[in-house]
Amino acid sequence: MNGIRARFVLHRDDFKLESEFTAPALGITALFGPSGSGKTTLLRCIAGLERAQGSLNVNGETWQDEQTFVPVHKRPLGYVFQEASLFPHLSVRANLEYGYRRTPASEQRVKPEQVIDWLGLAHLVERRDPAQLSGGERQRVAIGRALLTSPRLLLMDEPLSALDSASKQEILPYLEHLHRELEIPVFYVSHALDEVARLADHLVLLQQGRVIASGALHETLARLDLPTAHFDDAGVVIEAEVAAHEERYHLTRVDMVGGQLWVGLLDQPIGSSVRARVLARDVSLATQMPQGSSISNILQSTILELSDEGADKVNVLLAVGDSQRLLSRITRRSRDLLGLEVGRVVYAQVKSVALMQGEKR
Amino acid sequence: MNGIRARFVLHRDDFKLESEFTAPALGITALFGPSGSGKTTLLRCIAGLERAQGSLNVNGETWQDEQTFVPVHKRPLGYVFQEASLFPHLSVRANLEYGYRRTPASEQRVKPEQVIDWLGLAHLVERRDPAQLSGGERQRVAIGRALLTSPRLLLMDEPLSALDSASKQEILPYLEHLHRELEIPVFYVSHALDEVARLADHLVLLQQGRVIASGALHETLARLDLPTAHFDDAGVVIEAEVAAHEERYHLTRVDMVGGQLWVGLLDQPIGSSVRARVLARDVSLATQMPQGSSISNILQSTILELSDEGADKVNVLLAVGDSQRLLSRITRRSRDLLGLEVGRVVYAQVKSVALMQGEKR
Amino acid sequence: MGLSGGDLQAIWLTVRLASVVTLILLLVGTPIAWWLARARGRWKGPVSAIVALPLVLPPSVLGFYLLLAMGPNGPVGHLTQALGIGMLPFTFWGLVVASVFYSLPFMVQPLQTAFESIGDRPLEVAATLHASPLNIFFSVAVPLALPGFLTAGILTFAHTVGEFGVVLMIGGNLPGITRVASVQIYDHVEALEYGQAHHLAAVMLIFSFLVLLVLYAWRPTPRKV
Amino acid sequence: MGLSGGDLQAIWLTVRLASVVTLILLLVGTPIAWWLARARGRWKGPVSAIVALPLVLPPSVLGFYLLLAMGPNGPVGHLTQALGIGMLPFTFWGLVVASVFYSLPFMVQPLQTAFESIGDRPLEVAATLHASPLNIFFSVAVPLALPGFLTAGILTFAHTVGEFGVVLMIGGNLPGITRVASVQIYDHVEALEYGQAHHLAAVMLIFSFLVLLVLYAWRPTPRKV
Amino acid sequence: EKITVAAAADLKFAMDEIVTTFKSSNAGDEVEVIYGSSGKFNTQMQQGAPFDLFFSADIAFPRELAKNGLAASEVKPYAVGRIVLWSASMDASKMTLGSLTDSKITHIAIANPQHAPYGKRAEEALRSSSLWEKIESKLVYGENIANTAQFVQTGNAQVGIIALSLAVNPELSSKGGYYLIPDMLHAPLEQGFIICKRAENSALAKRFANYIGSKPARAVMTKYGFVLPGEAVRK
Ligand SMILES: Nc1ncnc2c1ncn2[C@@H]1O[C@H](COP(=O)(O)OP(=O)(O)OP(=O)(O)O)[C@@H](O)[C@H]1O
Ligand SMILES: Nc1ncnc2c1ncn2[C@@H]1O[C@H](COP(=O)(O)OP(=O)(O)OP(=O)(O)O)[C@@H](O)[C@H]1O
Ligand code: MOO
Ligand SMILES: [Mg+2]
Ligand SMILES: [Mg+2]
Repeated sequence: MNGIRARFVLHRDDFKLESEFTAPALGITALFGPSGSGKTTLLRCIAGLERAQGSLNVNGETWQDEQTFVPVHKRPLGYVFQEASLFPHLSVRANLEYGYRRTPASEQRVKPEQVIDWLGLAHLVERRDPAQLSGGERQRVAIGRALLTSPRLLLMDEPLSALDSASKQEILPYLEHLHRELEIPVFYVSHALDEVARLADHLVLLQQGRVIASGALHETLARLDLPTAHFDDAGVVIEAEVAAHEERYHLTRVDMVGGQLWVGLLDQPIGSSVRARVLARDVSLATQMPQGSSISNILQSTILELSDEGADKVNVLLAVGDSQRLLSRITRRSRDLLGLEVGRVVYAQVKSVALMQGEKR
Repeated sequence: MNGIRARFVLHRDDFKLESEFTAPALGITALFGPSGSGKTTLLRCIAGLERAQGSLNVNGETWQDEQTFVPVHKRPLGYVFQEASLFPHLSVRANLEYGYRRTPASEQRVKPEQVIDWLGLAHLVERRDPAQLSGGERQRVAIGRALLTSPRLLLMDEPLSALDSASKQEILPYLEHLHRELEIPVFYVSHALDEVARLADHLVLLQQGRVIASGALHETLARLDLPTAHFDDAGVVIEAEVAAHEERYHLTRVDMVGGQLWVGLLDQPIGSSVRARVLARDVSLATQMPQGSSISNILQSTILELSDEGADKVNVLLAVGDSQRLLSRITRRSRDLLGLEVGRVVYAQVKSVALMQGEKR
Repeated sequence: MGLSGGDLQAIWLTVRLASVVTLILLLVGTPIAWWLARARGRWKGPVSAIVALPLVLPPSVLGFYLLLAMGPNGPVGHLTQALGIGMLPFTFWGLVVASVFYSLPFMVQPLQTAFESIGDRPLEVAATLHASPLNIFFSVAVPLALPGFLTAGILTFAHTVGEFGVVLMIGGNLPGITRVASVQIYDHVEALEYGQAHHLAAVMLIFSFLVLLVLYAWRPTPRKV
Repeated sequence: MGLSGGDLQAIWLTVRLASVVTLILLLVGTPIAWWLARARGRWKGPVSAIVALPLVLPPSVLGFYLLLAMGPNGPVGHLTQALGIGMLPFTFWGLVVASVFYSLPFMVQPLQTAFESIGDRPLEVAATLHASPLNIFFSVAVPLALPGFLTAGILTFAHTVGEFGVVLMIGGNLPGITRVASVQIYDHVEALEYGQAHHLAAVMLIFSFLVLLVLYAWRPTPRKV
Repeated sequence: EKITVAAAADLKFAMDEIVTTFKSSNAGDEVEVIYGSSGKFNTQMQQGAPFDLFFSADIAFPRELAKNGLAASEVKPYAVGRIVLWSASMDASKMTLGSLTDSKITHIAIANPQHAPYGKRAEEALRSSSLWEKIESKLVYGENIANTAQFVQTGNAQVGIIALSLAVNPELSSKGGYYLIPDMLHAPLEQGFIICKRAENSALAKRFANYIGSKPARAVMTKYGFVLPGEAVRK
C-alpha cells in the first residue's frame, strides 16, 4: 500500500484533534489552516511526539495502530520545529551533524557540505554558540539539521516564517528539488498560500482540529467553496509543458491545455513538464481580444462559475480548454459592466505567472 | 527636536553594527533587511538591551549618549520579541497585564479588554499555561502584552511572522490604527515587503549592519537602485483622496495626482486621504487605451526610467501627472514589442490595488 | 508516643532552629545566589569558592573555630560583647549563627543553578515591560526559580536538622537551649538508652518523611515556553 | 609544611574517600535524578522524599544505625558475610558505603533540578534526529546539565570531606584506613594540640579553596537558545 | 535554684543515681547533668561554657582550668577509675589481657589514647603487658569511652577496654561479663572536679560539691566500681 494514511484523535483541554486524511507517497503535502487549528499538533502526532489514538501508515509501514507505536527515534523522519530549537551546547556544525552521525552511512543521501551550501550556512558553520545566531540563521540551521538525517518523511513546521523573502527565494528551490532528489514525502505547515502553492502537490486543510478538505493541490485550489478561495492570494496551479525558448528575451513558451503562456526562460528541455501558479488577482478578463498590451499571456476561456467575494469582488472560475481551470478575481462592477455570466467566453489576461521549475511527479 | 535620531556602533565576533538614521516622530518605520543584517540587534540597541556605543534621541528626550544611558525599564517603549517569550509561570491574562500593571494609570491609554478583543484572544485569556498555546497564539499574546504598556515607542521584531494570513489581515488594521490612536512611533522589523508597504511610513534598509537607505516609504520604494526594487513584490505607495462612492458595486473612487483609481468601498467620507499600494507586477502597460477589459484602473503615464530586472524582466518607473510615481514590471519582450523607451506615454493598467484604510499623517 | 519531655523539647528546638536558619538563609543566600548567577566578572569564581568552603570543613572543626571566634577572646566575641549582645556560644542564637554559616552553601548552590537556568530572555522581556530590576527579581526570577527555592529550602532545613558536630561544639548540649534532636539521640545512644534513641530517631524519620513528601508533592517542575 | 605523616595520610585518605564516593554517587545518583526529573507519576514524591531522608538524620545517629546494620548481627552484616566480603565497619569500604548513603541527596538534588530545567524540547528534537533514549541522555541531557553535574559533584565531594559523625561511628579511627582529615583535626583539638589542628585545618581550607576556585572558574553557566 | 553539671561519660550511671538521691533530700533544687568527653568540656569551658561544676575523667583538665583562673574551688579528686576488658559475645570474665592475641579476635576497641583518659590507660596497660605491638593492628579507637563500648556492644569489636563504671551497668554486664584489668598495669585514672567560676556564689553548687564527698554519694560511686580517694584498691 503506497501513500500515507493517517487517523488521529487527541483531546486537549479546549482543543480536539480529530483528523483523518491520506497523502501521496511522494511530493509535498501542505498542512494549511489558521492559527490554533492543530497543524503543529498533527505534525507532532505524525512524528510520534504525541501519543494520540489512531493509526498511521507510511508507504506500507505501520508506524502506529492499536498494537504498534514506533518510538520517535526509530521513525525515519526529519522534523523542523516551529521554533528552531538548536542544541545550545553544540556548535553550529555539531548541530548540523547531530542527526547525520546517527544515520547509518548506507542511508546518508545528503552530505553536510551540500546542505551547508544550499542553505547558505558556510559563514556560520564554525560558530560556537548557536544562541548568537539571528532568527533566520537559526531556522536555516534547523532545516539543514533535519535534512541531514536523510529522512524518508520530512515534517516541516513553518520552516520559512523567520526568513526574509530573499532567503526564502534561495531556499525554496532546494526544498522543491529536495523531495524529488530524496524521493521522500514532505509535510509542510505554512501560513503562506504562495509558499504552499509553490511547493505543495497535495493540500490538507485544517480547521479547529478537523480536516475540512484534502486533495491534489490544483483541484483543491480551484474550489470556490473552500476558505482558500477567499485568500488575498487565491489562485490555481497549472500543469504545462515546455514548448519553445526565446533566448533573446529570455523567455520560454509553455503549452497547457487550451492555450500557451510566456514565462521567464527555463533551463529545461523542450517537452519537459512544468508547474505554474496563477493568482486570481493577476487574471483580468476582457470581452474582446486585447491589443497593444504588455500582457503577453492571453487565454481564451469559458466562465464556469461566479461567486461573490466580499462586498465588492467576484471570483470567477474559468475553463481553459476542457480540463484546465483558472481563477480570476474582478470587481462586481467589472462583471456588470462586461456583462459576465456563466457560459460566456472571455479573454483571460494573465499578468504574472509564478513558475515552479522542474517536473512534478 | 522632533523625531528619532539614532547612531549605534556595536562590534560582535563576525558582525559589526554601524547604523545611523533618523525616523519621523510619528508613524511606522520599517527596519528591512536580509536575515542576519542586524535588525534585531538594532532594535535591541534602541531598547537599551545592548549597550552599544552611540546616541539615541526620541522626540527630544535623550535615551543614550556619552553621559546618559536610560535603563531599559525606564524607557517608555513596548517590545515584541522575535520569539514570543511569554512568561511561563503566568497565565495568559497575567502575561497580558504584566506591563499594564506597571504602567501608571494616568498613562494607560489602552485597556486589556480592548486588546484582547483586537487580537482575538478572548478564548485564550483564561488559559493557565502559555506553553500550551500554538505558535500564532503565543505571538498574539506577546503583541498584546507590549501594547498594554501604552508605550511611547513601539518596537516590533517580526511580530506577524508566526501568523496565518487571515490572522494577519485581522491584526494589521489594528496595528495601522494603533500608532495613530496612541500617536506613537513604531519600529517594525519585517521580512515581508507587503507588510512593510502596508504599514510603514518610513523605511530603513539594513545590509550587513549598515543603513543603506532611509527615507519616506513612497520615495524609497520608488527607487530602482535599491534592493527593494528587485523584490517579487516590489511596488509603490500612492497617496490619494476619496472622491466618490459607488454603493451598488461597493466601490470607491479615489483621486490621485494625474488620475483616479477604483478600489473596494471605503468607509470614509469624501475628501479624506487614503494610501494604496500598487505592486510592479500588477501594473501592465499598453500603448493604446485598452477596451472592454475587466481592468478598470487605467492611468495615463510617462516612462521615466527603464532598468533590467534579471534576464527576462524590466522594471519601468512611470510618472503619473507630475509627481506621482508608479512601478511596472514587464517582460523584456513586451518592452521591445511595444517599443517602450524613456519619455514615451503609455497606459498603465493597474490590476489590483491594496488599500491601507484611513488617513496617514 | 514513648517520647520523654526532653525528647519533645529537643524536637521543638530542632524545628525552631532549622526554621530560623532557613529563613535567615533565604534572606542572606538569595541575593548572593542571584549575584553569582548574574555575575560575569572575575569575582564570581572566588566568591563561589568561599561560599562553598563551609562544606569542606568538618563540622566539628568548624564548630571549634567558631567557638574560638565567638568566645570571649575571639573577634566575633569581642564584637558581640561590644554590641552588648553578650556571648553567642552556648545560646540558641549562637547555634543559629553557626548553622547559618554551616548551611550557607546548601541554600546558595541550588538557588544559583535555578537562577542561572532562567536565562536572560525573561528578564529582558520584563525590563521592556517597565519592571525595575528589583521588581523583575520578585515577579519573574523568583517565581521561575521556585523549584530551586524549594530544593534549597529543603536542603538547608534538613541539613540544619541533621547538624551535629557544630552544635555539639558550640551549643554545649544545654537542654531547651541548644540540645537539639540530633544531640539528644546521640546522648541516648551514648547512655546506652537504645530504646529511647530508636524511638526518637523513628519519630524524626517519619515526621521528616511526611514533611518531605508533602513538599515534594507540591514542588513544581521548572517551566518552559 | 608543618604537617605530620599522620596528617598527610589523613588528607590523602580523605581525598581518596571523597573521590570514590563522588564517583560511585555519579553512577548511582544520575539515573535516580534523571528518573525523578522525568517522572510524572505518583511514585515521584515518595522516592524524592526517601532520597532526601539521609539529610535529616544526624550523622552520628546515621552512623550508629549503620554500625548496627553492618555489624555481625545486622542485616547488612549478614549479607556481607554471606558474600564473603567480611565486615564493613572499621574498613575503608565501610566508610564508602556509609558516605554514599549519607551524601546521596547532595548528588541527586542538584542533578534533578538541572535535568528538569532542560525542558522537553531538546529531548524531542534529539529523538527526531534518531537519537535513542540512552543516546539522548548522554548527548543532550548530560551536556546541558553540566553545570548541575559540577554543582552536584562539588557538593558531594565537599560534603564527604566534611563528614565526621558517621566516620567517627563507623570508622574506628584507624590511621591510614579510616582516620580521615576531619577526624584527625578533631583528635588534635581534643588532645589540645591546637597548633597541629590549626595547621591541618589551614592546609585543608587553602587546598579546598584552590580546588573550588579552579572548578568554579571552569564551570559553565546553563545555556539557552 | 538550678545548676548545670558537666560530667565525663564514664560517670553516666553513677552520677544519675547520685543526682536522684541528692534531689530527694534537696527538694526544689534542680541539677542538670550533661555527659560528654572530658576533653571537649575542657575546650568549651575555656570559651565560657555555662557549667557550674565540671567532673572530668582526668584530673589534668580541671587542673588546667584552675590554672587559667576558671575555677571557683580547688581541684578536688573524687574517684579513681578502673578499666576492664569487656565483651558482648564472649565471656570476658574468663579472659585476661593475654587472650587478646587470640586469632578469633579481630577487633579490639579502646578509647582514643590521644585524648580520652580511659584510652590512655588502656594503652599503658597493654604496653606494660607487652601486648601492644602484637595487637595494635586489631585496635579500633572510640571517640570516648561510651562510643568505645558501642563498638563492642554492636559486636563489631569482639572485645574492648572500657570503664568499669559502664561495665557494671546491667545493660552491659548481662551480656558477657568483664575482666578487671589490674591497676598496677597503668597509671591511676585520677578523676577530679571543680566548681566553675560562674558558680562562685551558688550555694547549690557548693552543696552539691559537698554532697559528692558524703556517704550516700560515695556508696554509689563504689557501687559503680570507682575507687574513692583515700581508699585502698579492693582487689
Ligand atoms: N498541551 C495543550 N493543552 C491544551 N491545549 C493545547 C495544548 N497544546 C496545544 N493546545 C491548543 O491546541 C490548539 C492547536 O494548537 P497547535 O499548536 O496545533 O496549532 P497550530 O495550528 O500549529 O497553530 P499556529 O499556526 O499558531 O502554530 C491551540 O488552540 C492550542 O492552544
Ligand atoms: N552575541 C553575538 N555574538 C556574535 N554574533 C552575533 C551575536 N548576536 C548576533 N550576532 C550576529 O549578528 C548578525 C545580526 O544578527 P541579528 O539578530 O541582528 O539579525 P537579524 O537582522 O535580526 O536577522 P533575522 O532576520 O534572521 O532575525 C547575525 O549574523 C548574527 O549571527
Ligand atoms: O572523657 Mo571520657 O569519660 O574518656 O569520654
Ligand atoms: Mg503551530
Ligand atoms: Mg532578527
